[in-house]
Amino acid sequence: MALKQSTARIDAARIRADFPIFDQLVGGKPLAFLDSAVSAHKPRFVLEALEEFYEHSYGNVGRGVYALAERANAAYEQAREKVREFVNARSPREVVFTRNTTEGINLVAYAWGLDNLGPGDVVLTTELEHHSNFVPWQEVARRTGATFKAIPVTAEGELELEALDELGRAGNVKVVAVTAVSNSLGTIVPVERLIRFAHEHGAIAVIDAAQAAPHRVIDVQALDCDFLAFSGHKMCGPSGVGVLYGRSELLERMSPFQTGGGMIRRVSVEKTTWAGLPHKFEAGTPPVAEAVALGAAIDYLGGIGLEAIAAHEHELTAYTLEQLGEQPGLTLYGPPLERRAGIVSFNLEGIHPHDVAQILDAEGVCVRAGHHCNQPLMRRLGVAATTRASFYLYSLPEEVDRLVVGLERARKVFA
Amino acid sequence: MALKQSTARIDAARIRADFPIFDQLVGGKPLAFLDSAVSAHKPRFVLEALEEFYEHSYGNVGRGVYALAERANAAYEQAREKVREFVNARSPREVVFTRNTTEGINLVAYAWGLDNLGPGDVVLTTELEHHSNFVPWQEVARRTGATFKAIPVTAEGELELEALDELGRAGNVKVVAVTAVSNSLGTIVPVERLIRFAHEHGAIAVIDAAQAAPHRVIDVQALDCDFLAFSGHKMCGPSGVGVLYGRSELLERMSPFQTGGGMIRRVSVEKTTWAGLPHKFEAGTPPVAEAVALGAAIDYLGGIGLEAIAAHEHELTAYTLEQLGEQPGLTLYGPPLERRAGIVSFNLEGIHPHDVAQILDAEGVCVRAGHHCNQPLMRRLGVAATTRASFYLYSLPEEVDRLVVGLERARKVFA
Amino acid sequence: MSVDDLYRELILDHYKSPRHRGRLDRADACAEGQNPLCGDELTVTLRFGADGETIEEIAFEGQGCAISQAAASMLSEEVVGHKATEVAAIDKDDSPLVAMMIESGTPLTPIRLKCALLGLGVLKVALHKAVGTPLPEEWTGVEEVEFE
Amino acid sequence: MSVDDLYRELILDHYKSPRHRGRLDRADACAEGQNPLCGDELTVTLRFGADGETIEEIAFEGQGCAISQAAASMLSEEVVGHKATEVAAIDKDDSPLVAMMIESGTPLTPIRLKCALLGLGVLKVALHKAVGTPLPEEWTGVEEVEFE
Ligand SMILES: Cc1ncc(COP(=O)(O)O)c(C=O)c1O
Ligand SMILES: Cc1ncc(COP(=O)(O)O)c(C=O)c1O
Repeated sequence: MALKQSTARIDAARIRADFPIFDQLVGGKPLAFLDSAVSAHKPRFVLEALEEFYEHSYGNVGRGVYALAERANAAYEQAREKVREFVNARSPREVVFTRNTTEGINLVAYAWGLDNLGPGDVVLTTELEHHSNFVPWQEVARRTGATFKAIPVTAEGELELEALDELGRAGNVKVVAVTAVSNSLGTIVPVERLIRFAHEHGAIAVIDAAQAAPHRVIDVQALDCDFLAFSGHKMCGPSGVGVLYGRSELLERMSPFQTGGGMIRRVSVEKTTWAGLPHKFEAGTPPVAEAVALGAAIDYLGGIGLEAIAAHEHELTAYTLEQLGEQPGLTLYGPPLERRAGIVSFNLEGIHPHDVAQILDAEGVCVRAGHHCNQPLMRRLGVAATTRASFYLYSLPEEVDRLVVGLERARKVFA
Repeated sequence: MALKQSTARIDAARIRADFPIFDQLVGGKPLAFLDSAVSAHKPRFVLEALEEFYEHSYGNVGRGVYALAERANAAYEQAREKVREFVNARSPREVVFTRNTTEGINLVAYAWGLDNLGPGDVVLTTELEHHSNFVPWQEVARRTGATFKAIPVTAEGELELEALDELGRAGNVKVVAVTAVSNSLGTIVPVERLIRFAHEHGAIAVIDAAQAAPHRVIDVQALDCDFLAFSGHKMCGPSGVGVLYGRSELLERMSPFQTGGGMIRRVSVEKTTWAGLPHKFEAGTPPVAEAVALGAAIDYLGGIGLEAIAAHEHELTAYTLEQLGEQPGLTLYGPPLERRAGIVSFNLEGIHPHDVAQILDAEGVCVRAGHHCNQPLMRRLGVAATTRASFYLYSLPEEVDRLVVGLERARKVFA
Repeated sequence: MSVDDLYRELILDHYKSPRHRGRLDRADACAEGQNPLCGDELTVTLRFGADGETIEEIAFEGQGCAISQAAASMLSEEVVGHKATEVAAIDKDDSPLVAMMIESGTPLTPIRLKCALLGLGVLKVALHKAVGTPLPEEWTGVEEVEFE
Repeated sequence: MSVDDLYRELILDHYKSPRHRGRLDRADACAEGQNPLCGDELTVTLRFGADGETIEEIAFEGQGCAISQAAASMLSEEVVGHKATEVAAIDKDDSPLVAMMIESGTPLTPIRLKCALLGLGVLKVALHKAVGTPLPEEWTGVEEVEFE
């Protein structure tokens, strides 16, 4: 998942015109939206797919025999096939629609973890993780009596891979759960290395791709990971839908997570059996329209090209590091540019990130301030919070310039 | 939750014009849509709210300090307040957004059940239940060693309430999980009676309101239930969002279900603590836009009036029972009109429901055929499947007439 | 697809007078399966010839729609005299009812296709259990309901 | 609300020179709390007068944004000399910083309101633990982080 430099360039200003959110002024100012890591905006193409589906093809899935129901079902399964291709899974049976990344990870923690973990086993995650790839493992370890450990990170926010040797020697590692890209620092994690480590020790490898899938090509077969989760809303799709890829051999042997309508084979008071993949993991009415619109988002991103998007973000990140590096009293966090995705975290001396973000907002600049659901990492960095700018395909260098102007204003207010 | 007869009447033909799905011909015919129990169509008002939100206010919730994030957060919390009012909960803290009914019930089964059930305890549900209020209880009983029992139903599909005495005497009932309205037969269940039974025996009462919430007024304080779940998609809201009402005293004492971003107070490798209600139960990015659009659906239904909707459906049901009662070789299932919501299940002698539905589809008539996620009930009725017609505010008597014509055609094809 | 195409004479004939209906005693292979969408169930029993791999007798039993029942009936006529490996290799588009619909230019919709393939699926499960031929993908990992 | 309204002199003054800053030894009541959105933390310690219910001394300690720190500082000035029951009854709109913003016609947005109310919330938790006054709704059921 190293950054693929590509010669393709995107025209971000033109792309931006596809996103209705930028047609408005907020507080009298155009948006400088530098918070795509938390959620991306939606192109008209995706919103139209959503509307079109509700207006012409809406229905529940997998059940009705009438034409409208067949249409809805076909659209839903076609979206699954698009996701399969997007991550290069072997079969659509390996693609489970969830609500979001968080649910994908909880699914594995519950459905795999409750049956396969016990005292003496080690669940390994990292200090870099988003709470969503940290707390579910901590919880399932607590419930099963397993030991929960986190691989430490360096002061620059990269994994201390030397720690692996000792962790490996200590034995009993059953799960390695790691993010592909840090949402706070942009760190691009060498997940291949961790997946190999997991398999060498007989553990499953669970990849949090929430920050990777929207920005860089994912190939689950090349990665050889066992599970991989991401969210639709961070990749121009609607809220309410996410994806869990799972290796079919594992999914087949697992208990279901949630149970109910649509995931059963036969139900009786005495015994219930489960439907085949992927339905076994999709209890109840799924986010049908959302999945269809996520399929449209995949088409949209595919039309532009993930390599080109990553290259664009790389340029913006370089520009931002350069600009911010010159700001007095500003501390930058995270790895060097070569190992960093489009995310830049920093702090201004003497001003709390919340106040920085508030003052920037008055300039129309949207950034995130807080712990970014990364409290263990914040503790490692010795801060309670940071201010974070993050980019996407519609981000422009002018937005970075407005960020810089806003930071000057913040310094003045707090002077 | 008895049927409130109201003098208000709705103009279904006018209401129908609010729903874009009916603007099209399917297979050259206008839609006779008699499958609202599986999922309802969406009025323009709801679709516009969805689009408006994505185009002007989209953002993640509970996190950003900038204006756009505040707007998204306010819209999301306003939707929660609308739901609170809709079910008359004491506080929005008692309203948890889920994906659907199924998830709401799984949440209770896992988060309450895993910590509070054990060998010797009895989990009580009924033979009337949808799999979504049946299998989660069966599963948590299996995991905890508790005993799983189902209250039997009569041949007319009503609960055998006399069975309660013995079940109560046998003791140790910890959960009573019951539907308010049967999705197969339309049976209106005297849930007040079962909630009282639950509390007399120190059990929690969990109500599946998937088929009730879209059609009749719900008052969780009057009902005095502990949990109540329903789905947005069955009540003119979008897919991907549902609601779990929970009594705050119980929610406060429960472990979380899913864990991750947005539901924590403080995270460290050693110990993690949880956010307050309702956030403790909303891990990860919620279905933000979907919740907002569900709020719009509540406004829409409120503008028409649930009593008027129930009265309209009651009339259609009476008309349908009358019309179908005259059909040769047709068996009707379910209770008498007075204790029945807008759902009619039947079978034609010698023709499988799938075939009936297929032939009806050729006439533009959409009905459901199958077990309706009610296999225990089907077994009780001695059938593998039924054909089911179900109504909503946009349903018209003409659609019932077209159903009758279609049934005649089915008999001819299979003659 | 018009309803008349779907419920053409041949299908209705097989539905009303199913061939190879019932359950064999002393079967060499058997399996039971459901279509979880509608709850339809089929049980297949069969006996091999002396070579232990050629289907000599077969019987289907169960309940379901005209499509699932006729498809099983039509299939039963086709497979007698064929080897387990040949049957396991039958592509879904080549099962008799499905092939007929495709040929006539009115292919089944995905949901009805599941009905039409129940018999073939159950048969492949039975052969898999008896002689180890491959399972179709959609039946792998499915907890098989044991045949009593 | 303009940024200048929000970061008016008084707030910045309290932020830069917080009153009643620190931690009291031999406190009669104490609590610690977080704003889960940003990770801000505040600890309050206080001593009652001879009547065992009037706040005689108070100290806040912690880290956070200007709003949360200034709000705690302004609150600390206000509550000294008041009874626990009186403090427990302070409505959120009446906490000094919040009231000031409302009065000036520039109320805080919901997210910033949470920052401004952290101090009041933690104080009410401390009083609840010490003398049993009511908790605000948003603090009920929250696992209280023990004060070491
Ligand atoms: C009575 C009942 N309970 C539960 C459900 C499950 O609802 P959902 O699929 O939205 O979770 C349904 C819907 O089919 C239902 O009718
Ligand atoms: C690295 C990472 N993991 C997990 C998540 C959780 O995603 P979601 O909230 O969509 O479940 C996020 C999003 O904030 C993230 O950045």
